[in-house]
Amino acid sequence: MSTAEPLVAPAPAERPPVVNDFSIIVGTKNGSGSQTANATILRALFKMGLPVSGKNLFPSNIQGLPTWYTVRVSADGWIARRETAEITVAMNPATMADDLARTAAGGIYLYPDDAKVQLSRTDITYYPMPVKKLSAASDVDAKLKGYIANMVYVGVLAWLLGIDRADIEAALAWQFRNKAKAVATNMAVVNAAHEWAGANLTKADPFRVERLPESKTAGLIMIDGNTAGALGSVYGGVTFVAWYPITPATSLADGLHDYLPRLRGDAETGKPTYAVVQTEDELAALGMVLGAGWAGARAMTSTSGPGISLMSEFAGLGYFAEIPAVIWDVTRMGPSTGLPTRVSQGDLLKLYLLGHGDTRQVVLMPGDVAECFEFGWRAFDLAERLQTPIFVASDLDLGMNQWMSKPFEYPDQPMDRGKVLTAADLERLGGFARYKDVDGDGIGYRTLPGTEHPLAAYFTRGTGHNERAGYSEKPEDWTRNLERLDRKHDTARKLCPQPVVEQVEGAEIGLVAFGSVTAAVEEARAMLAREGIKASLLRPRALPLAEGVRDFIAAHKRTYVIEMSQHHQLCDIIRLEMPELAGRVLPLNLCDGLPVTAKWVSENLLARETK
Amino acid sequence: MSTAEPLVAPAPAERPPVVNDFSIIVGTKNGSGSQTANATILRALFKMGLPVSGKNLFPSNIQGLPTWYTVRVSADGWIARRETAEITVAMNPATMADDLARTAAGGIYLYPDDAKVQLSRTDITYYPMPVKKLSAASDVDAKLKGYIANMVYVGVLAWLLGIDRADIEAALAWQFRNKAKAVATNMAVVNAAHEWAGANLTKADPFRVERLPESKTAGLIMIDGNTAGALGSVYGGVTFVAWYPITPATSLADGLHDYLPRLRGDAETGKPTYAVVQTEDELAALGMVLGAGWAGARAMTSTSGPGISLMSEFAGLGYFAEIPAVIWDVTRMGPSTGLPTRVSQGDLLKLYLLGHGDTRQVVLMPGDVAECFEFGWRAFDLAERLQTPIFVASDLDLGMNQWMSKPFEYPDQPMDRGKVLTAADLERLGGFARYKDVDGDGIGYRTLPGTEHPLAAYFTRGTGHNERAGYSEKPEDWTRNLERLDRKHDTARKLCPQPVVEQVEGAEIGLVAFGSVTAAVEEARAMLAREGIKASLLRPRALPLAEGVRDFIAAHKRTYVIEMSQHHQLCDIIRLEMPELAGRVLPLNLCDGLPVTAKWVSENLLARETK
Amino acid sequence: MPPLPSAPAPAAAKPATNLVGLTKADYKGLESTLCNGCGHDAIAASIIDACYEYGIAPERLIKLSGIGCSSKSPAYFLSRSHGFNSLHGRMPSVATGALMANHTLSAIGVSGDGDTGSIGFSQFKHMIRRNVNMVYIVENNGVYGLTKGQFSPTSDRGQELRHQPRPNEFMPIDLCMEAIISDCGFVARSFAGDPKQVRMLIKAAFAHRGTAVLDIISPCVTFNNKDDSTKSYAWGRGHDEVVNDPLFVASRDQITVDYAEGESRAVTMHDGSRIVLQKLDSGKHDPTDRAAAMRLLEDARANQRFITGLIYVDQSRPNLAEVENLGYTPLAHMPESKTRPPRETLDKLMASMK
Amino acid sequence: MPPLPSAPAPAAAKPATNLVGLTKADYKGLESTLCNGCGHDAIAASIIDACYEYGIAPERLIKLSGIGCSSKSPAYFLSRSHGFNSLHGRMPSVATGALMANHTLSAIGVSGDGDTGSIGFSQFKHMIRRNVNMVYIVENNGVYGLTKGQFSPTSDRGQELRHQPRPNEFMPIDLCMEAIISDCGFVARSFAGDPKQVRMLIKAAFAHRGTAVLDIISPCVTFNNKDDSTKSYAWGRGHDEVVNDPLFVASRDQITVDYAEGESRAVTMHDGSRIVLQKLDSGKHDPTDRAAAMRLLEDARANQRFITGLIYVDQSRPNLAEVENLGYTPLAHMPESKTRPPRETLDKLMASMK
Ligand SMILES: Cc1ncc(C[n+]2csc(CCOP(=O)(O)OP(=O)(O)O)c2C)c(N)n1
Ligand SMILES: Cc1ncc(C[n+]2csc(CCOP(=O)(O)OP(=O)(O)O)c2C)c(N)n1
Ligand code: SF4
Ligand code: SF4
Ligand SMILES: [Mg+2]
Ligand SMILES: [Mg+2]
Repeated sequence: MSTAEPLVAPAPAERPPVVNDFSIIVGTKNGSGSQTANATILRALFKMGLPVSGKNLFPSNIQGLPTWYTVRVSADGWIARRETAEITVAMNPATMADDLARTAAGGIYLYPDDAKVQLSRTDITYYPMPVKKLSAASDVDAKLKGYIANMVYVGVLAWLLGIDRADIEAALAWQFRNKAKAVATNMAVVNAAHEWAGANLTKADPFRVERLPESKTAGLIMIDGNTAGALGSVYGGVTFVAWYPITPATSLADGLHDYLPRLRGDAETGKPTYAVVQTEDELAALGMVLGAGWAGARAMTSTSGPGISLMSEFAGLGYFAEIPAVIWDVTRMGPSTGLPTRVSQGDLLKLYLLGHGDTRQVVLMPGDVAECFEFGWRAFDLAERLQTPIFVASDLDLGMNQWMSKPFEYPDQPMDRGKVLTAADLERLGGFARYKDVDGDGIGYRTLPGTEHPLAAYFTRGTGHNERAGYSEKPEDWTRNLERLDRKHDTARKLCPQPVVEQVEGAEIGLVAFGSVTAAVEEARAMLAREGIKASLLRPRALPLAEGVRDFIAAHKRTYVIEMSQHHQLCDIIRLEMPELAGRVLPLNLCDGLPVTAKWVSENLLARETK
Repeated sequence: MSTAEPLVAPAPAERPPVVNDFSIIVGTKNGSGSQTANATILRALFKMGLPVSGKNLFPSNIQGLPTWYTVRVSADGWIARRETAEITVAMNPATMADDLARTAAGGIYLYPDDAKVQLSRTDITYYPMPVKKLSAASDVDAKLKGYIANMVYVGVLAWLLGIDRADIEAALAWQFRNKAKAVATNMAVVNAAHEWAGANLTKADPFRVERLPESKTAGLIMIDGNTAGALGSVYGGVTFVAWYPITPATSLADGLHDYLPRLRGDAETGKPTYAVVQTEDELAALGMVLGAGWAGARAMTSTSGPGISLMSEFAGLGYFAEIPAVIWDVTRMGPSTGLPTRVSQGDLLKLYLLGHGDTRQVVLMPGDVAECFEFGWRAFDLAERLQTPIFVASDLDLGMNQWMSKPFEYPDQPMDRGKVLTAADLERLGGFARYKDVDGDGIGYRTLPGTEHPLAAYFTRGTGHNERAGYSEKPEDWTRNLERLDRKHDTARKLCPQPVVEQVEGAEIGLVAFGSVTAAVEEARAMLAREGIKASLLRPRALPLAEGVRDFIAAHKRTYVIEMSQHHQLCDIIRLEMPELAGRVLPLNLCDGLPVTAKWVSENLLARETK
Repeated sequence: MPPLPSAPAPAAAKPATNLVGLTKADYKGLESTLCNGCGHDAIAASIIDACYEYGIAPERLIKLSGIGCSSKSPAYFLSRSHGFNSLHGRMPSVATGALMANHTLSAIGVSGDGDTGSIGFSQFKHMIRRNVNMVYIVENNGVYGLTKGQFSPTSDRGQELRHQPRPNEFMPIDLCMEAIISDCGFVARSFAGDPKQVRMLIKAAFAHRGTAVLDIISPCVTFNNKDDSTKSYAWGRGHDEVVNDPLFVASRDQITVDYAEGESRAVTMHDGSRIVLQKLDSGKHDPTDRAAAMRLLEDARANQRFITGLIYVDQSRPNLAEVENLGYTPLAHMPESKTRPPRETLDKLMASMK
Repeated sequence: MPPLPSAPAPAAAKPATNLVGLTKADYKGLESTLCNGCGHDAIAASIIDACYEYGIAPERLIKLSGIGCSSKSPAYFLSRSHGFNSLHGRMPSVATGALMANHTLSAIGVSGDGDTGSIGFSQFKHMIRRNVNMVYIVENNGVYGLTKGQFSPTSDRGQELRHQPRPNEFMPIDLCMEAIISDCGFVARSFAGDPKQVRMLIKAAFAHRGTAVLDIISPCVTFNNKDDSTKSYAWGRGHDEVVNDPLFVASRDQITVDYAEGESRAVTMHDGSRIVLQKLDSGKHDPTDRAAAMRLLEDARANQRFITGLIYVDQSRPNLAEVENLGYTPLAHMPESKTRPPRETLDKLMASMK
């Protein structure tokens, strides 16, 4: 012990127990290997039947900078970020003091016993941990001592909070994909720490977990949105992926790399039924995806803001040349490099308009990991049906953090490969006109390259063309084509996932949210209800906005759009599409790089409503 | 003569003369050299004191495809495009029949006497021209016979319409920069044709020009917007240009290539005071401009839609890193290649939002060639004052066609080089904080690389930074920075050119227009007035929109925004910024690739107002 | 449109057909809208001839391009093939994607020197590095045609152009050298004014199983055809130094080609066809020797030689489809049964995440 | 932060200063946030040493980068220089613009193999072609560091990485060869583990009046430091074949350098400084011979040799500022009197347009 402070603060008198409702924050250095420890705690609690969520707040750095992991436990099932944590595990010398200052009043503070930190607050319960000693005792390879040290706080926490060690072991087994040796080594440290805590610490705080009489997580899974999106794509029959690495989208491609080989080898031929190309940049990625979509593949890419910027020109081409494609944008903060590890929803307007010269793209907006999966496969059906690029707007919080979910549902429809004419069709029809609106939905028929019929070919270009895909600069041809594209946009409005509405009887105000903000808004509604404020909720799930959005707004005096962007982009899109209702639509936006909390939402809403 | 039709249709009985108010259309093949002939007619009429405008409707092709040139003569001074022309000169075999069909009823039709065309209409006066014969007689080099052939119609038209040959000669002298030989050769053909016409044709139509008692063009100049923009930049003290060729922006760079060497050599050193680099693409162009702006040059680039798309990422960087830059977008139609020779205003929204992740750019919107010049120099003052990229949204019609104008006014203010600290300043201040809002206008102080003071340096990045330009991921730093950027945006709102308003006493409706559409809207107002409809006019000249726009909209029951884009982008921007007035703002947009006409505006407005 | 001059048709002779039963006319494209005499049109004609002679089924070929006069070419040949006029400089990526979706197709890409060497340089180099299976033709005129005459990266040093304030100051890039060091397995240079050589090279390129780069000097009669331009007809005719005159012999052709061993050498392609290189006086170049190919190009650069012929060939590298281990069925045609894993697999996965 | 280990300070010794009167500390940057042992940090240290020894005034230098771990480096040296961490792959254009605005500044660009060879490949090549006057350092680790370990275009064929489903199948690009054929006048390769060579090369590069490309192998200890990776410390130490060990002798240094004619050769730079190349056993490479440089690189490629040293030098090409004929005053500092033509000129122009 390097400080003169007492090891354990005096136990505050008579504090009622706080059971199954608090947050833990672990402060570490990036690259120090605490992920496994944190994920273990998270999953152990989950296995105990407790609703949890886990969020990583990390810097743009590989190793050494401060990083934090928060675990929220909420018997009520709230899983959004909370501003403060009651339980701090301070493993990073660089932030120990700050981490102490930020601990919620009455909270607890765990720290390595050799840490140089002033235990200056008196409203906190302190627990030192013999991290060095216990990890030194482990039989693990010297190189891995640093990593295994993290298991010490897992053990101490387990003792302090009452996390079942059987669940920790199960969580470790899950982590290490049942590699017995790894599980045993880690569990040994957990056990040692647990025993040490039992022998040396006095529990002097009210926080603990209890297995619920009826599990609230039974049957649920836990997963991040990027992996969910990757899985959705795999089940959507993706056949071609072109991508360029970028945080926070990389793990979506990683998911494809993980699952495609496992799920998509051709049993008969032993060959893959897909190809994945890491490109030289994002321009090439979307170029390849469009080439592949044009030639008939289910093709996708994933990226984040900078890549989206670079894809602008190709996105416009895709729109005007009418080529199916799926593009995931896992949004991060700011420009160019920006804050690549901070969340934002600031690309939405950009996506909607991506291209130059009057484009209007189709954007899906998953609100949870199950929708990441669902939109993962559905995006291909929509892309091929609508013959247009489909963007999926996810975000860093949704994409990279762990969320509970019902198990994903297997696609409930066969694939929709859209309007493609075969050689036989051409023989029957005696030809076709690529850009003619035969069915009144704005969507023409296409042929795939390689179709063996002398009338199959057409010429694709972004330039003006007539219905037969012939080059034309005639004003009539151009306007007719644009009008058809607008008609197609309206078709998209109907075909895309419709909004989810929770209408509250007698509610004056409506709330609108999308993406990862949804969790905070749902919790905020409960808070507001406690203040006597009723609020309906609408989750638009796609652009163009469905008709239901208009009805919702018309049905409420004021509708607040809650989102993470500086210029309240979804709010603006709604206003734009419904000018007659624009005055009723109000922004409630935050753009500070962290996931919005329910507290922020409810407080700000209250302030707005009561002033 | 290859047709059996009569050379000259019977003269219609008793038609009143049509003086100084009609349009001419010349149909030729691209690359056949008719530009000189058309420009000569235009300038000769202009020199006669008649208000004119000239527009080239050309294909995306170097040689051989149909192209049209229209000359409008309007004693009243209207210079927008008209839908129809009374006088057709049909020089292109491929379009002769169509050109005849399109000629206004009662109009006239000139054609080479060896043309294979059915002179099928009876409401037209026909004039054959011995083009081959007369050009063969010229002493010009055989290679140039094709070009000189165009002078035949100049001569015949001069005779038919009464264009003064002295003015034609003066126009030719202007064209050929007083090269006597070229003028003489061309004039000889004009004279021969004129004489042939006098001897062989019978004037049987009512169209003619007359020199006005008081010239309406005296003191005016004629120029295209791109040259005007180039000149404005030269007088704005541009020191660095990086650009990549693209129609219709190329002639802006051509203008710089033409005028910089003439106007901007350093008299003392004989060295240029500028550098122009043709880059490998538009990404590099904006990258160089930002690098140069960062290091203290007045740097610019010019491009069109596809280039703008490619500049997205750098534009966002420029916004967040706060670097002065000037970017001209001479808009063309559609996506990627699109219709590169057709006009549109479909990039406006894109420009305003260029970048990803919550950018709001500053966009200047010149409404005529004089403003192209003025904004050409003013853009640099704004860029350096605001430390941000300034976009100038021109369009193909404004940029590439000939417009009359008052002579440009010399800049009325010395250059504003913005907030730059020198070594002496630093010495005095003892340092600086790059991104601190010292003056409350959202604009920080910067230093230029090379400033010889140990405290001069700072680190530029697009990522999060604190006021001292240190890397920071702290939410507070990020939000404080974004709030300052919004404050700066509001400063821009005040510093940028304010709207031009023509408020009409008692007008219920307001019209809003920008760019080349202005000319048509001004004419349409006169037409509407004749129908008893009063309409005020507002020309916003920059984004962000000035406060005056709100006042204007509030002052009218309905405001129509007239523009050339499929998705009425300016209308949407207004609605977006003024949601409370959104319902009063109505789109009146056309997107067919041709300049909007006054007739279209007034007819559509009438239809909307009377239904 | 004025009628085109046409030769009188021989009386009632049935038109000749090729291996796949098509006539030359089946390989035609739309009428060109390029300038009269443009080198690009000569190349389009050679492409038609080569495809006809090689016996390509036009429906099994895709033709792609970027943006430029050159990139308009695909409209002027093979109307029965799917075409894609993409973005300026970005055709390589589009072609890559298309050929991943369907690796059983043949592909011709047409680009310009600006399209390939400026805005598309990175895509060009990376396509080659991936060895995408296509014939990539650069119609190299040393100028930006479609935007009316600016310098391109293959413009000669010292070249002058209208509107350019001073002569070009930069060294032209050598697309063949660039291709070789990016591991291209088929690199040739030719001249639009030598249609036979162009045709032979295109056929040989079809037989190559990877990216084949043809850098074809293609004069721009409107902006860069002055006699002293190395991209002019006059220069080409005056300086063309044929390092080898390739004769393409399809595997099916049983005729013994008449060439003396020692004076010529043959390269056998994967499909059994042969490229017979008739050694000419001017060079004893071995196109299978990478170092020699680089030496040849470096020497040509240093001494301003305009060499044409097959410069380098190496068939050892797998192409991208092989690297990706693609099977018989193109990805585009995989049935749902192969691309949507069965329900049980999802159930199992979900169970594992509980 | 835990205190850094530091050597005990010698009692009251005044720190040494260089030509411009600065101490080594004046060239320091912020504390690195890269991984412990990252090659990039070794290079940053060499940059500090080289700038100090060369006697560069830090205020007269700009440091620029793209995006990547490597591109973070500029924060870790020369805090008294203006820095610009630009966009991924786009630093060359930003540097070009900055050096056009002020051609009197020195410049160091730092990039990564992904930044330069993938997304920035075209800008890299075109910057060289323009001969922008800067020292361009690629911190080449054969991997994408900042995005956690994907293949880069300089990854070895057959290299394996976590998350990559199979070994790398593509040939690594050779940035030195790329530079040479883009007409680079100063091309060197080195190894972060050989700080003396790195330092010497950087100083020599400063003396070059154009783009100087240094391809420095810089191990990524976190993602690509296995012994069989050609970008690892172990490989570098085991295979480094020094073709010449350049000794930079500033023009001001009157000391006669001790080297025997015949065994060494010196290249004299424009500023009178000399690079003395101490010929080593392993090669008799003449770095002024372009063809030889290409041969050397081609041979190294074919035979997996890891050669380091000054590979090519040619000072004959004008740099971009010279091509643009820039005068004494930087464009950024041109006064209004020189950049706004007088009123009369506009009047005259207007009159001519009437
Ligand atoms: C992104 C973008 N920038 C610029 C252009 C304008 N542009 C069209 S073609 C062309 C250059 C063509 O030159 P080259 O590739 O040599 O073809 P050529 O016309 O000479 O055959 C340019 C710059 C464009 N279409 N797109
Ligand atoms: C447009 C864009 N795409 C992707 C990224 C993500 N990204 C950041 S660094 C990097 C690769 C860095 O690799 P390298 O240049 O080799 O540098 P290293 O980290 O290895 O030093 C990538 C892909 C980005 N910042 N911007
Ligand atoms: S401008 Fe040049 S390249 Fe273009 S079509 Fe004409 S001749 Fe060919
Ligand atoms: S990840 Fe690799 S390149 Fe990046 S800092 Fe760590 S060691 Fe260096
Ligand atoms: Mg060209
Ligand atoms: Mg790297």
